[in-house]
Amino acid sequence: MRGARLVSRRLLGVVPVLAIVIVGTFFLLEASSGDAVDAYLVSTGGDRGLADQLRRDWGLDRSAWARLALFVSSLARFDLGWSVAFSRPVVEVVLERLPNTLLLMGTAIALAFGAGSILGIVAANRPGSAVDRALSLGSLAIYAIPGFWLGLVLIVVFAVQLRLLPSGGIETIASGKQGLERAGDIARHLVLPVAALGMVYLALYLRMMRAGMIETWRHDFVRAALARGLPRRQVVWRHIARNALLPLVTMLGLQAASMLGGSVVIESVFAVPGLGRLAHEAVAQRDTPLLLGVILVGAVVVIAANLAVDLLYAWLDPRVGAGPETAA
Amino acid sequence: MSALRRFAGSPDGVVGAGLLLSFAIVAVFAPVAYPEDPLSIVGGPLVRPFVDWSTPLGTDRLGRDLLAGLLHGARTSMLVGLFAALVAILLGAAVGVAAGLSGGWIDESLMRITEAFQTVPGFLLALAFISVVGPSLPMVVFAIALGAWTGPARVVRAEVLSIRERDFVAAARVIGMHPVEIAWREVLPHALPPVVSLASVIVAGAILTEAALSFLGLGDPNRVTWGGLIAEGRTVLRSAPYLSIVPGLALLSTVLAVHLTGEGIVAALAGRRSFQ
Amino acid sequence: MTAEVLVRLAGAGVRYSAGLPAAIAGVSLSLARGERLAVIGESGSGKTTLALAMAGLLPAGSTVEGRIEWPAFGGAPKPGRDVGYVFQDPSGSLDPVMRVGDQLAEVAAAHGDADPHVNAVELIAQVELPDPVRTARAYPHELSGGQRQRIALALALAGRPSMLIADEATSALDPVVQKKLAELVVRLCRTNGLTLVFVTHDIALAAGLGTRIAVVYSARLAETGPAERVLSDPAHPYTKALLESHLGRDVPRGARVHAIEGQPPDPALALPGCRFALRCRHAVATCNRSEPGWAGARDDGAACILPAGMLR
Amino acid sequence: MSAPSILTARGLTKTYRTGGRIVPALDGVDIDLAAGETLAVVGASGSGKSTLARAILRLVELDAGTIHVGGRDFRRLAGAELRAERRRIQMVFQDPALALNPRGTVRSVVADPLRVHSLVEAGGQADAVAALLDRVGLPYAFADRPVHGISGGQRQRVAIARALATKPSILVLDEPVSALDVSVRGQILNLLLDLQRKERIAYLFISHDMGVVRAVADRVVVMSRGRIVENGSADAVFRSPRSPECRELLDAVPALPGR
Repeated sequence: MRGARLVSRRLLGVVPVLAIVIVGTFFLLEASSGDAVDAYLVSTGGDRGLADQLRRDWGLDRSAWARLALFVSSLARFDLGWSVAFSRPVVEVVLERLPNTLLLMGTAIALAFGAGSILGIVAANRPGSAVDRALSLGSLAIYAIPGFWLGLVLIVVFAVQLRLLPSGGIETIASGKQGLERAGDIARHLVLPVAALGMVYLALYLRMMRAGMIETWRHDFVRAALARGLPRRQVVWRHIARNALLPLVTMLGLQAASMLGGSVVIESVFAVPGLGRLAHEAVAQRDTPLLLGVILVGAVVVIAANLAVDLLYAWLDPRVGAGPETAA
Repeated sequence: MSALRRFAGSPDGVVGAGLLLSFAIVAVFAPVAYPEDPLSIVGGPLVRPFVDWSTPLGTDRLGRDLLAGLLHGARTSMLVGLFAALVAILLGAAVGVAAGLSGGWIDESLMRITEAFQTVPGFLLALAFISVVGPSLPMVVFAIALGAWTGPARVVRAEVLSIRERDFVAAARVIGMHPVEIAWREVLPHALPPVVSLASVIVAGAILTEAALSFLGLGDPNRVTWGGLIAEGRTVLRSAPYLSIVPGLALLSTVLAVHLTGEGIVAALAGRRSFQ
Repeated sequence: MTAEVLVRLAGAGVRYSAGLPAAIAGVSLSLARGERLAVIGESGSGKTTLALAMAGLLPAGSTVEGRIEWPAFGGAPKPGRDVGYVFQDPSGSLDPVMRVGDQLAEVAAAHGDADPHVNAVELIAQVELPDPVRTARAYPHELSGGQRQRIALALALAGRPSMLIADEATSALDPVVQKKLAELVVRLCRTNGLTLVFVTHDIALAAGLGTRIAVVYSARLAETGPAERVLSDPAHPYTKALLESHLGRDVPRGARVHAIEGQPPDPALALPGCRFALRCRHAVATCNRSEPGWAGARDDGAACILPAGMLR
Repeated sequence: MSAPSILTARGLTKTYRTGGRIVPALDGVDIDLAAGETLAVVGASGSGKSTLARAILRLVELDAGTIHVGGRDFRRLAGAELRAERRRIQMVFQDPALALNPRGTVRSVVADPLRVHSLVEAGGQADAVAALLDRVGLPYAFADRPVHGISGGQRQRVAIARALATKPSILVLDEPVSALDVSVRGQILNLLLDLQRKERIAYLFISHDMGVVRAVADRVVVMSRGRIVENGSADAVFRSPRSPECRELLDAVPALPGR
């Protein structure tokens, strides 16, 4: 009930945000050289007369406002335009690549979140101890590693030198593997890109969790719980960790956007056929409609992730929705 | 105890600032040490490091000096990092202050715009922006700032909103102080310090984003960049991995130095905020 | 009367860390089973430190001078089991994201309760909250300040301790709520035979609660004794001044009220003499030169050179 | 009550929305304050008394009602005119640690209103600050102390000096002694009583402590859930309270035995 109210309110808030993203994308599209007709003709061929004809048919000879209206109405029909690079509708290409990126991101964020928060709890257990110093400095160093470079180093070490793992792709091509065997193959291919993409976030969550734990330790309810005779372990895990986790959860939504950005380089390094690599291909081939299609779908992914995070947060924190006082 | 003394008392901060200072010196004097264009060919291709002392870190597959590239690359990295962060913070702080102070529909629309920018991955936005306007140093700076200003904007707005409700601001209104003076004297000095502690994260992020852009070939083509060097080395990754690894190490240590300095700044600021 | 002694302090003092001045020093007093001791002092006087020391809850890193003993517990008291502690801030002492019933059950279970969830509801009933079953399902933010403090009280009692320490437990609340809660604390102590230490800055509130009173001032014990004696025949000028500056409902609007001029000395300041001397109407030259000795019995006396009965 | 009213408020109404529920903070409140008198507004927390104080100072905007200060319609004023008129009615907050700019010095706090309203000639500021500090019993040597370097009682004196700087005829005192220690409370109450006797300033004194109210108030209004439930002279209210809310507040004052 609280969740339903929250979702409806959030969905309402999404509308203007999405509108701004769409208008922004439209202007970027307008600013780029060439239009949809040029793009279409590159892949199909045709002369000037056909171009003018198509421009009239597609409404591209009208005013900017009319073109924006056209843009929006085609979006409403899930029409993201034509990709020159692939000679196919943008939406097809994008949706084909989306699952790989979601798999990569989902695995990376889940592992980073789990491992990072647990290591953060460990580090905060005795602030200033050798374990804490090692974890803190280590995480700061990892936090400074450029992900794409880490990817290259991992390839050199694990694929080139040790020959333990594949250096790229999402699965072995034309291996004919099925079911569990195929899943295992995909998992092997995911290890290095997930590590390259997720390591920074692991470090980030570790640092945030550590800081949150130390901060929460100072709260009165912790002192009170110990004074009531609860064992320290129980206080740490059931009370401090649970409260310290809350700010990390709110960060998850924001991280969806930054991770999607990070997947561009990581997918390029590991040749993972995902949304990020698609963005790079679009830029390399000057395929602006395709790039903007990736951005729009990416924005929708981020919005969906944020919505999911809000629900998760509301479930974890009963205070959400109780709401602060506002003037009537 | 002064903020400077507290900074000096933080080992992380001292090490970071020291490192950063030496990188800055390297960046400033790179043209003195290597006055020639770092893109020019000076020796044989793929000379390994520590073999020929005229090119101590070796050469790439065209015979260009890696060390010269590294030193010149430091200039680009630091320049872009600093300016992108500066633009992002100034823009973000301005939006945050405007939203927090004005409230109402101005606040509402500024925040929706901020959310829209947060919804689009900053790196994709930079990619799109550069692919439309073309890669030049100022545009790279602006493209990076475009994805980084939302953080400071939200922090500043939240601070302004909370400070606006404090009693000493109410007291300033009661004595009849002008709203502009209240904003300038009572609110801003308390709202901005949290952004300072955010600055190191933004600088570090900007340096990494610039490197990633150059790695994908979207940096300023007339400048040597660390990301570009790594991309260049990638083509011979199996035979000459040092060409990618060494510039990456330079990148890593610069970013680490920025983070360490940030830890020192946070420690220096921590002492001044309590009021009892 | 030779009731069993629960806690005994002999020249006890506390320093939170080596560099800091003592938060409380030179306290000698004892507390027997069934007594109710009100500790009175203003902010920074060391009254909370004294309460924490009596509860054995001093933070790690603090050092204790002199002796603190708990004869009845055979060693340091077990938190929650031997001593229940209620903190000042009713909103801060509960975990914000856990139902209050679960918090109660958790503590009850930690002390070996076989049926903690049933007991949680009973505890809520004991602190006289309406509809205990429903209240057990509430989160702290759904309760009022007074209700939260009742839950904090129930939590302090969940381990069935024999001693209860309430540290300014009512000061953050409205006077009306405060009064009801203070009455509840006394009632619970009476019916369960609990020993109470009630820390407050309000001497009149203390008067209604305590069988005994201890007054602390600037990290020293100024006076202690049976409540009746301290209130009617204070032996320390600070106690007397506190009594005079109490504003009851019977002090009519006048030109001025009773006030103690000046302010407590900086705790970091080492003074050779009595720490109240600068504000004391009765101070003589020796007061500023040497710290006054203890006059009277250990549990009924004052740190003042004035002869007994002078201030009556 | 024969003295003319210098503060007249009629039908003050304000509602808040909390988690979907609408809570009336003020529900048709009328207030009259005469020159030189102390009107105490008492009530439990949440009764609306603090909102009343802030609404009268226009720190909170009302939904309805009129406020006349010295004959002028205070709610109709805006901009420069409002800021100028604010001179007449000043405020002292509950917690002086929160009500003074933490970066300020005693001098900057006290001199702000002088500067804002151009009340002193160039060069006369030091004398004016010294005079104000003297009125609240602080030595001029305090002027350059940072406000975080002085005690709570001293901070409240500085806050009172700031409020006095514009020579107001009305002071709104929002629980001015409840954050202070008992031994300091008496000093501040005496300071307020002395100032009023000498300068005939009217006090709107917000409090939940009936003991304090007894010591300062000429008249008392009792608030509950945004409404005034009792209104009368202090003597009458304390002798024979009519509303249950008032009786409850009176009963809550702890009494010393034998007094």
